[in-house]
Amino acid sequence: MEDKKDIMQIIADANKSVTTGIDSADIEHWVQIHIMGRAYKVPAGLTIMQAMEYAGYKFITSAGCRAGFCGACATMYRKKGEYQLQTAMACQTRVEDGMYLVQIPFAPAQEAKYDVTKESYAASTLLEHYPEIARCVACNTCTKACPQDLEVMDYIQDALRGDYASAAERSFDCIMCGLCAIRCPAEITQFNVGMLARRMYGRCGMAEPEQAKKQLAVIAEGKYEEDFKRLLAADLAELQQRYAEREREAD
Amino acid sequence: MSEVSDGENERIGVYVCHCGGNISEVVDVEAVADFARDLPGVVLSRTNEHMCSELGQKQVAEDIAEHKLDRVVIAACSPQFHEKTFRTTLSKSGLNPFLLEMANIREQDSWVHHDEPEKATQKAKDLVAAAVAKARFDTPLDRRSIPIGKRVLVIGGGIAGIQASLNLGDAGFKVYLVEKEPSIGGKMAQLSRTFPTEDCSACILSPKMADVPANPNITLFTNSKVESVDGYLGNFSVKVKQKPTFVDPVKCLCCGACEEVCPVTAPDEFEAGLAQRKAIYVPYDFAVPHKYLIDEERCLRLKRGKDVCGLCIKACPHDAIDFNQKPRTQDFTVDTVIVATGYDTFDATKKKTYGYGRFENVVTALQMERMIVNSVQGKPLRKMGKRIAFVQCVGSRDEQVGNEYCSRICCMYATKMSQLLKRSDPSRDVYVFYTDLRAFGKGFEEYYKRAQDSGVKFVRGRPAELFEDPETKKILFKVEDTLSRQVIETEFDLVVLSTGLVPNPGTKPVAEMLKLAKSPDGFLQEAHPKFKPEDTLTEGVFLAGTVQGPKDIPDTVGQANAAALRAVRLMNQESYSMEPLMAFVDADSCDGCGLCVPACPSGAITLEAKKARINEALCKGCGSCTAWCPRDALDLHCYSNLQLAAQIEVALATKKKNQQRILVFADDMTAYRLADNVGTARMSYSADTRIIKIPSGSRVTPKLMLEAFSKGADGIFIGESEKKSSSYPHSLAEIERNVARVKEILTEAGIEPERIRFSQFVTVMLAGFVKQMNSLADFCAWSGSIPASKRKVVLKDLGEKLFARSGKESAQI
Amino acid sequence: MKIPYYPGCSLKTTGKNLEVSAIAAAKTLGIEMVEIPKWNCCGTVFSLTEDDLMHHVAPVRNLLRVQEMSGNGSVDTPNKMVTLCSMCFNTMKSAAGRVSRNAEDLVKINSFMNLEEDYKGKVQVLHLLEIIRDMGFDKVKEKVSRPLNGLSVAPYYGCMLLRPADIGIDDPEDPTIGKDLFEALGADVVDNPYKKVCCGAFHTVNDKSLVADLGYEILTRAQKAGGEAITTSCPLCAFNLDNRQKEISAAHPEFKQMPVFYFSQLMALAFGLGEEECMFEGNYVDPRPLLKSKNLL
Amino acid sequence: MISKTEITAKNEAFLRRITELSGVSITRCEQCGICSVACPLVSGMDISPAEMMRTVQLGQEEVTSTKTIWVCASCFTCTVRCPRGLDPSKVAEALRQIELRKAIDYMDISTIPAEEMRQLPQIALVSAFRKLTG
Repeated sequence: MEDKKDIMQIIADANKSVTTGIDSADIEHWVQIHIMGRAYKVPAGLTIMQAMEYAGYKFITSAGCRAGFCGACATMYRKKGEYQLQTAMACQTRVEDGMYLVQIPFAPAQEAKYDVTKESYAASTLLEHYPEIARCVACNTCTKACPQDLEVMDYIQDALRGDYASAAERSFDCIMCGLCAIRCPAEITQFNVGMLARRMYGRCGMAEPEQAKKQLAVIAEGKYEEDFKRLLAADLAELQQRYAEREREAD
Repeated sequence: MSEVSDGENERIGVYVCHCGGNISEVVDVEAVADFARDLPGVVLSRTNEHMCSELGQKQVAEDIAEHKLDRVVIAACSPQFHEKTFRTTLSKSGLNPFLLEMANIREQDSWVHHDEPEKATQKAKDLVAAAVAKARFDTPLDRRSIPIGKRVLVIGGGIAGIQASLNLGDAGFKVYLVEKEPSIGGKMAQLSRTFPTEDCSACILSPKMADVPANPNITLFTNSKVESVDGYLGNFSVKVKQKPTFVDPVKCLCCGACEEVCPVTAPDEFEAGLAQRKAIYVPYDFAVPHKYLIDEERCLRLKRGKDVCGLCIKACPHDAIDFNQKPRTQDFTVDTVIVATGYDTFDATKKKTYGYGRFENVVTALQMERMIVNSVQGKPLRKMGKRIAFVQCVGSRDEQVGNEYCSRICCMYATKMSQLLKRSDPSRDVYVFYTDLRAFGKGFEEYYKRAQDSGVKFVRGRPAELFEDPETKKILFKVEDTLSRQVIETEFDLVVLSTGLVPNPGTKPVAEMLKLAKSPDGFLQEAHPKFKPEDTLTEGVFLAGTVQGPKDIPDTVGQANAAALRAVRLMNQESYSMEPLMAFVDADSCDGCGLCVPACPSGAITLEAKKARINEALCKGCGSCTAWCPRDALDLHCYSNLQLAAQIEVALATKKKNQQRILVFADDMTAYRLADNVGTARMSYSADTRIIKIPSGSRVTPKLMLEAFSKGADGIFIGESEKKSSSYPHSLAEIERNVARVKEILTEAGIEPERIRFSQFVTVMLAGFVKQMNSLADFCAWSGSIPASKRKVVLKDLGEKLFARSGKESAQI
Repeated sequence: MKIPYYPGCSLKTTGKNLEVSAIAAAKTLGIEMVEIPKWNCCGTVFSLTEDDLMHHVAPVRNLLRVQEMSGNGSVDTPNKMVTLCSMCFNTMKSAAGRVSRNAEDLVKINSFMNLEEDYKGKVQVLHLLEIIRDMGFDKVKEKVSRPLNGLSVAPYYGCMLLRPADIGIDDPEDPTIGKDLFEALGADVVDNPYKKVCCGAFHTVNDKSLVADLGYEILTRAQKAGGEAITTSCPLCAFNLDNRQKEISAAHPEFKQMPVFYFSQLMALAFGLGEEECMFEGNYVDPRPLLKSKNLL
Repeated sequence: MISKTEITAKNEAFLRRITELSGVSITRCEQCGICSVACPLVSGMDISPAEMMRTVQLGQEEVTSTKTIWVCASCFTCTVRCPRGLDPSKVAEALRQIELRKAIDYMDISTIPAEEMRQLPQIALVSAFRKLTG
């Protein structure tokens, strides 16, 4: 009996909330979140990614730019008392008390094999590579899932009827996080469809931009030949130094 | 009839029955009796082991004598079992039998709330209190009496009308027989043989036809229409319009000279359009009356003017042609009416997939009847070919054409004709494509076997669509033999569509004049499918033959005989006595607005000297007129305004805080009996319900409903007979209207309109009843109690709310 | 008349000739078809199971767009919409019917869509042919400048315009709307006993031979009845009856190919509109030789 | 060989399930066979539509493995012809749904030849996927 109680106690302890990190006294506001079902107390105001790291998770993948551009840190969560399943980028969303969350490391999806230079610029091309877009039920779940606030369902509809221009424009800001595809009841990989649409549109639908033409001409003239040569000849130390000193846009 | 009781100074005896434990094991009967003792007007209250026993009845009789009781309330089983018993007890004791009330504390209390004895006892008290309250306003009533004579109108001169007329004429009754066609005889005259005996139809019918004009008691109007019928049992005034035939029937000797010269031809109706006749013609060889007549629609002279044609005038050796004839109208009075307007055959062109009218080798069964008759007589109407198919259920059992019912006769007439065809030429291939072969009558199954013996092939499956071969004109179709599961693709020389029976369009105006209801199949509805199949809900009007529904000749004749007997049963009494359940008018309150007049479906209300007057012979006692009266001047005996208001009030009086009460108004015919059946089945539903019996849901006026809400009702349920089996088929619309108004007013007052509900029932919908009761009770519990402030406003400006709009309507009347 | 117009996916691709000719022909009759913004695929088939609401979301979303248009004054036919494709028509009308009859479904779909405006269940779905019929075929006759005299047309209705009976625009067993229209255009109309028979619909994707068999029956019956061309209002029927003539010819070498018109192409032709509006080049079996032989081109 | 079949509570449950799913009063089918001969696709079926209705009446789940339910194109010819006002096309859909909801697809959308894909109208694909994939 005594032994049994101990075992139960051990199990109970193992399931208790874990609080790690800095001295709790220093932090004014705390929230409780659940990461993969386990409760953690974390400081309020952190992003999901920061909170997970605070709780002791280490990101060896699913963390990229940390600035909301790369789409690597896809997350799903539910807020306290809400039935809706929310989607977001972990680096861009702040934790709230009672949040249940999980990281989505990868949205499994096979990218079709195609050669944009050889594909026909016809409505059927998208269907040929991604016939499942004809399974769209217009439920709009993808749009609700998109952390970039894209009109995902609408660009899939554009794709279905072969409207490359609209599909490309509507999907332009896609960061390929895959959350739409994870949520899609028709099992469409929207982000891949959008990619193909943009590629086709860029190649066949858009007029060639003037500045690109000019720049290509400049390159062809050999203006950058010298620079390339120098870079190729540089050793690691020089490359590291140059990288550190490069011109950067402000964050 | 006496005036309504004032509800004061009554001496009421209350008896609470144990029912051998059926009640007393759940309900504390002593407590109920104690409670009743203190109710206003009650002078004594007893319990008894078995109220219905000799002893129980004797107790009541003794108390009436000893304690000078003038009202009796029995709290026991459902009134459907012993109300009659106790009414007799009262009669024998010198009390008017209508001074009895019963509280149903068994079927509607102890048997449904067996798990909640406390609530059951409370409910019993409330039910007794309601019965006592109602009894206080009971008035002594007499059954109504109407004088009745021996004259009868028979509408329709087919075999049903002929049979009924001959019966009545032979029995010495004065018969007026009205037929719209130029000859009596109806559809039977056109048939080849009758199944299963294979008598020649014309041979057995023609003597009966001849008997009609020979009968001194029968006045025959052919080529005539009933223009109007007004009045009621014992006093129907009838107007008949007879079309001119333009041939003097006395002078015409039927020599046929006129017909020979007539230049106009028309499709011959008697030959189902397969032959031609002239514009002047005799309907057929054995027509009665057998005289020439001129077809108004076709005659050149009648259509184009008197200078045209006129060949028949010149040809007639007897000077019988008379183009000056005018329509004649006849008025007379009868005591009863027999409607025998028969049927029509289904219009096969409506079944478009079968191509009738488009394909020359698709004919109807009636056409085949004529083809058979004519080929037997050696003058075939058209070619039949060697391969003949009968397709069953054309226009019957087919919701795609709106006819759900089975026409009953098609299986057998196809069985008959198919074997006549096969026997007359065994080299023919004759097929019958059917779904179910219904050989239900005497000798029918044997007859079906004979057809099978003769070589007719019966295939269980119906074609979906017929195709015509454009070159050979043969008819091609596919059919699944559903027994072997094979799809047969085949070709025929001739396809016969076994068309079903549909209501005769000529019945419609007659039904409207006589206020007869239709059953869902469109045929006229009988008063009771089992016990009154010839009666209608209009007293003194009877149905004979296919007007009531498809039937074969023996059934038609049987019903015609029965209808005649039902009419005789009434007419042989000098007067007719009716239950006192009927409306009455408080002449002081009536301002003659007339709103009630069109509201009565029986036409029982008239305005006389700016006051509503109830025709007692016509009133059926539904009470729906009461809701139309803005001044409560219209009222109903046995269920008066005062009585219902009192019942409602006391049923709610004992309600405590945090309790709820659902008032259930149950129509006598169905919902009340259904509630009894639920009790008999020992099912249970919310004990917060209090059932109040009414003749029909339309008796519950919006005012009564709103009073109930103002006095504490949390929900109201109205249960009504399903329309098709109701004595008051109009009531549903009235209930809908009343409930809609109440809902509006409740909504305005901020009360959930879902608190009032109504439903149609049949007496076997036990689970449905329970579900509805609980659903309303749950809703009321969930919504919580209605605040007093809201209850107060529902009655405010009620007259205006209910009658503002109707007031305008009345101005137009 | 300015009415919201729902094109449907195929009208932007394989059925472009239906869209272009119909919009032009309707314009001639004074009907301006205003394309619904941000419409989505209707699903093309109405989901027939009682418990499935998901597949009604797509059509209801389009109905909501129509409701929005009715509110913002961009059209003058409140709560009405027109379709050209028979399948879209059937799906949209069936869905509109279901949610208007069933308040609970409507609430569920609205709350699922979770948009600012709820669909109120009032939009009426029409097919262009219905609108034309209601205007009166006399009005059509008035606009005819090049009567289709001598052209024998066999109207083909298919399923989605006629069935189920409460959705169809004409008597499901005896439709006449096509006959009335083409007679008004001056054509000789022949009756094809197979005018209501299914073309095989989506089986064209995975069972070409089934569709070719049905197409063979439908087309040869029309030819037997004297038809030189048949008509349709559905891009799927058109594909199955027109493009699949290749497969029919392969299976039946004696089969003579025949043109398949959209009803609207014949209207545009009879109204004297140009080749750009008629878009005959979009048809698989080129109808121009036939039309030229009748002096209609 | 004559096959023997039992009728049990399981059959009743299957009938009830299909009745609920289709909304059709399947027990009312009177086996007139009109649906079978109305059906334009009956020649490609292994059992007739009327037999499908009968099999469901008897609650025999084997009906879900017939070809018939997949051949039905929901053309509604049976719907407008059934004299009992029933809708066999809805019953077929319910039976398809039973299979599709088990994630059993009747067609493999990845096997459509590219050449076909280039010609087919979208409605063909959308409707085929709706009817034949889950």
